Amino acid sequence: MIQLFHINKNFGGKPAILDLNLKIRAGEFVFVTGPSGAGKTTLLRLIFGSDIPDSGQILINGINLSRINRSKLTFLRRKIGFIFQDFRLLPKKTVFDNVALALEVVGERANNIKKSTRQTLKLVGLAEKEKAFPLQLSGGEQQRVAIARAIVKKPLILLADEPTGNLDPILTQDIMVLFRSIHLKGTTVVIATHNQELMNNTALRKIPLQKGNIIDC
Amino acid sequence: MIQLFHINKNFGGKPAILDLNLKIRAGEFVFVTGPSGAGKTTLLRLIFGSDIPDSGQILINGINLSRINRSKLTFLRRKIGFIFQDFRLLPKKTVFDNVALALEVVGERANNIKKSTRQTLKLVGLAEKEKAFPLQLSGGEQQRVAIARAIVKKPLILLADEPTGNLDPILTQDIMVLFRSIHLKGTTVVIATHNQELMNNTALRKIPLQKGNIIDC
Amino acid sequence: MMNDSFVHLISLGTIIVSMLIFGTFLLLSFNIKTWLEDWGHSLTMAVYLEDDISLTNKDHIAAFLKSVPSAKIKRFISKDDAYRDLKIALGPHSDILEGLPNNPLPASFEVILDIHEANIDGFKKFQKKLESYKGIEEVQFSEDWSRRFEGMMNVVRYIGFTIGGCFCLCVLFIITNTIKLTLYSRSKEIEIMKLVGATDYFIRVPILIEGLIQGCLGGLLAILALYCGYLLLVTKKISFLSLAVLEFQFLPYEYWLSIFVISVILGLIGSMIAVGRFVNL
Amino acid sequence: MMNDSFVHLISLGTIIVSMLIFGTFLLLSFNIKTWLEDWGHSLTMAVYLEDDISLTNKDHIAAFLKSVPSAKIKRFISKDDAYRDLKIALGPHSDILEGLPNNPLPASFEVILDIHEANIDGFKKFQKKLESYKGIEEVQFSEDWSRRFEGMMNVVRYIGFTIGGCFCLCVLFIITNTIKLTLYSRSKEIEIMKLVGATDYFIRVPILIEGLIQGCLGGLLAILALYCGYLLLVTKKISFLSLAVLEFQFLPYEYWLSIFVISVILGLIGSMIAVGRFVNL
Ligand SMILES: Nc1ncnc2c1ncn2[C@@H]1O[C@H](COP(=O)(O)OP(=O)(O)OP(=O)(O)O)[C@@H](O)[C@H]1O
Ligand SMILES: Nc1ncnc2c1ncn2[C@@H]1O[C@H](COP(=O)(O)OP(=O)(O)OP(=O)(O)O)[C@@H](O)[C@H]1O
Ligand SMILES: [Mg+2]
Ligand SMILES: [Mg+2]
Repeated sequence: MIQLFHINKNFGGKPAILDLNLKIRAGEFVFVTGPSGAGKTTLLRLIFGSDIPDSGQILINGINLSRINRSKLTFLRRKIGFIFQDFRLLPKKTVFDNVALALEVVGERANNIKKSTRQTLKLVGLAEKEKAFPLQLSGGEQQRVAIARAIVKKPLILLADEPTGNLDPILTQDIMVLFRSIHLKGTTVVIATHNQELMNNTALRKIPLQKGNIIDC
Repeated sequence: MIQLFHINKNFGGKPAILDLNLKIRAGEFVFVTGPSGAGKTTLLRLIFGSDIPDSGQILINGINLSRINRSKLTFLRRKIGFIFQDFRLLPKKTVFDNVALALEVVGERANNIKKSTRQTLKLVGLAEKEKAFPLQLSGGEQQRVAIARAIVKKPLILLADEPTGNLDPILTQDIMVLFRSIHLKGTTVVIATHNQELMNNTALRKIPLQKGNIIDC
Repeated sequence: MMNDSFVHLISLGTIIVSMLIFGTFLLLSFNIKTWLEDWGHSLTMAVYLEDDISLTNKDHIAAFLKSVPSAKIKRFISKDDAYRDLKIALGPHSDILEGLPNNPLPASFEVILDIHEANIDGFKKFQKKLESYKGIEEVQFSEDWSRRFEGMMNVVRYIGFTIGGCFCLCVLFIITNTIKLTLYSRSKEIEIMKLVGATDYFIRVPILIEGLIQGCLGGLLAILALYCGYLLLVTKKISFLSLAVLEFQFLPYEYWLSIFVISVILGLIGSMIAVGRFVNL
Repeated sequence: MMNDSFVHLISLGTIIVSMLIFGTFLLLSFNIKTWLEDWGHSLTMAVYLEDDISLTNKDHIAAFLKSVPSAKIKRFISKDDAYRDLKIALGPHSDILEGLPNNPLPASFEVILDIHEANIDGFKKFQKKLESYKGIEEVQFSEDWSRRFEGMMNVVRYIGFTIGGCFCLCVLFIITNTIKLTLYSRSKEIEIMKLVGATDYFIRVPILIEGLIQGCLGGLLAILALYCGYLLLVTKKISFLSLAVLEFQFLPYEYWLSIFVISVILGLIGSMIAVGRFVNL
């Protein structure tokens, strides 16, 4: 369960998040929408603990982010998968190693790492690219590596920031199906996106952000 | 005028562009479409001269890319605006300096640089962000800086690689209007995109790529 | 990938070169120290012989002197030699010698004593033992340099330590900075690894091991290069300049072992300092 | 931005420290060379005076000796002093002096000649001029060290040049590598600038200017640091060790000017070499 109470976040005096209250239930699937600069990425970063709010409290599964130290935060993050808007792949590691890293840091056994990584790469359609380096991939391929790295560890919470910006409509649907299946296994999924197609034909909750706050539509 | 004759480009034995013949007339406005990994970026890079084909000839306004040296290529590039899929902004320069750079390298006068840069930033809706650094911007804002840098020098050819992947539908329409107005002033525009919305309601030519070649639809 | 090995090679090269500079300084100061000590710690002793000494006794004395490791007979000065030496020394006033009935000067052995380890007591004993030999008139030490020398050696040692310490700091600075720069070019990667959930430990350990390996390799190669340079220098010196006044020695093993150890420690400390900047923040 | 100044500070620091090491080496070798030369190039001359010399004439001679820049009166040895010296020198055999009617030794000036620039002819002239003074019995030079000394100085100079050259190369290596690393962390930016249409010239010039400025600054600060270190060392030496046998000099201006020039050149060459790697490819 993700809870935000009266969150404020300013950058150089300008508010990116403004007195935001939000509750996402465990196992929910929500979209965060809004125009460019609305604060979607900032919201996800706050939930991930990589940005610290100027004021307000954030609870993740009952844990108050402002009350835990760096090493506890690291352990909390291992349960969260984050698909970054700019991918954040390691340029000197292969696709396989980039995805496997998410399992290596938690000390998973080498056997399991190999199996899970291969499986996940197959899910996003990159089985053949496992030995390539990120800079040798197309934009959409890089994005799928980022997706694979976030879901390979079967996170409790999946935060996806514009996960289909570089994907064609068919792949977008495939990835959406993938997210739904992960969701069905119990993961809380939060997707920040502009993509109307992604949200078509779903009755899932949408959180429309504007200037750092939720607007009533 | 952009002409490609029997272009082949392999990466590690696998073809990214396969025997491609293409002619884009001066002043034309075309879309390059196709699934992820189809070769859209590679095609644009070949036209830009930052990738060299394994075989075949590319003519840009009658100049054969395989016959010119590095410094001539630099001068040719100054007439081409490229919006990179991954933005390629200079992280240590401000938004203003990133955009102004495109004019500085051609030795434009300081006055003109200031005026043109400000104007272009206003066009993409970033007038207020000119002093920010790229890493302080949202994904969509970064993308618009990349767009501004490509169009500020009023290029003869504009190559845009997925220029709206991080933009919301309204901004996407704004940018599309911008491209159309540039096109009306005589610039050849080539846009590689998955975005159906971008291509809706237009009778413009679409070049559907698949596995490195044009398919007949 | 290639880029990474480029960075590794550069920091390895920097370690090698830095340790080479440090080693060269050590080599030079070690040799200068040795030369000074040899010069300062050698005491000249004159063993004056009676005029009527028998050849056997003279040989006995010579044999005894040769048997003492720290003593070396520089030359034997016969009565005539001594007379000639004095005449030369007196220069234009040698006429004063002409007033003398016959040559009053005794023959003597000029002996160089190495007082590296020995102490004053040891020499007194040595002198007593010598004087017990038949045919010796007197044993005399030359002016005592050791006190004046001690002062100078202190200066030299002081300068050496100060500058050696500064060199160590400089080398640490250079190595740390190089490692910092290599990590700086990887700081984005480190950040990403932390975002993915890597502990500090997970990031630190490989970097420290890298620093350790680079320190080891760098130290070894620096010593090797130093030795090659030494050989080249010594060989060239002998072939070019026939006159080799000073013997140029290589560092004894304690020294080059310490170069190695210092290199390893610097590699490790360097990466520890550097890693602190990028992992903790 | 902050990160960039961090990189600049590191390469500036590396230049300073490298040049400091080089400067220290220069300072040491300059002083050692000076000491050796002072020792080797000083010739002792004895100016023996007639027994019945008038005080005026003696003063004239002293005044003349003082007026010659390359000569320095070490001490005046009176007849009595000379007698005592000889007695001490003869040691147990001083009884030979007792056979003499009265003190036959003359008084003398002991003069140290600096033969740095002078040649044999100059000294012959000097000797002639001296001997023309009234009251001088004879002028005598001590044993001639210069030939043996020349050989040793060649060795020292040879070692100094070789090692100095190696140091220069090492410093060049370190500086080049540091600049390479700083450019490596900016190689993506350089690539982007080229994609935007920047000429090599446009990219190169600022980097070269940067190297030049860093070389200038680094050289200046290194010389300053060296001078501070020198002052500290000299002050401490004087206060700690009352016995200052050797005079420790700072580098004359040609030397530290050359440190500056070398630093500037290294900064420039370093960035030229480094830039080649990233701009041309
Ligand atoms: N580190 C930062 N420093 C300064 N300003 C920032 C920083 N990060 C974000 N901002 C600003 O905060 C606002 C919200 O940014 P955010 O990245 O959350 O937007 P977003 O909703 O993700 O937009 P997009 O859809 O374009 O990615 C933007 O105006 C942005 O410029
Ligand atoms: N430098 C490279 N080295 C190796 N393979 C490459 C390289 N660049 C591109 N490729 C491969 O070539 C194919 C085409 O890539 P390209 O970037 O042109 O695709 P794209 O059409 O732009 O896809 P997307 O829509 O995902 O950006 C991909 O399979 C990619 O993995
Ligand atoms: Mg965003
Ligand atoms: Mg692409």
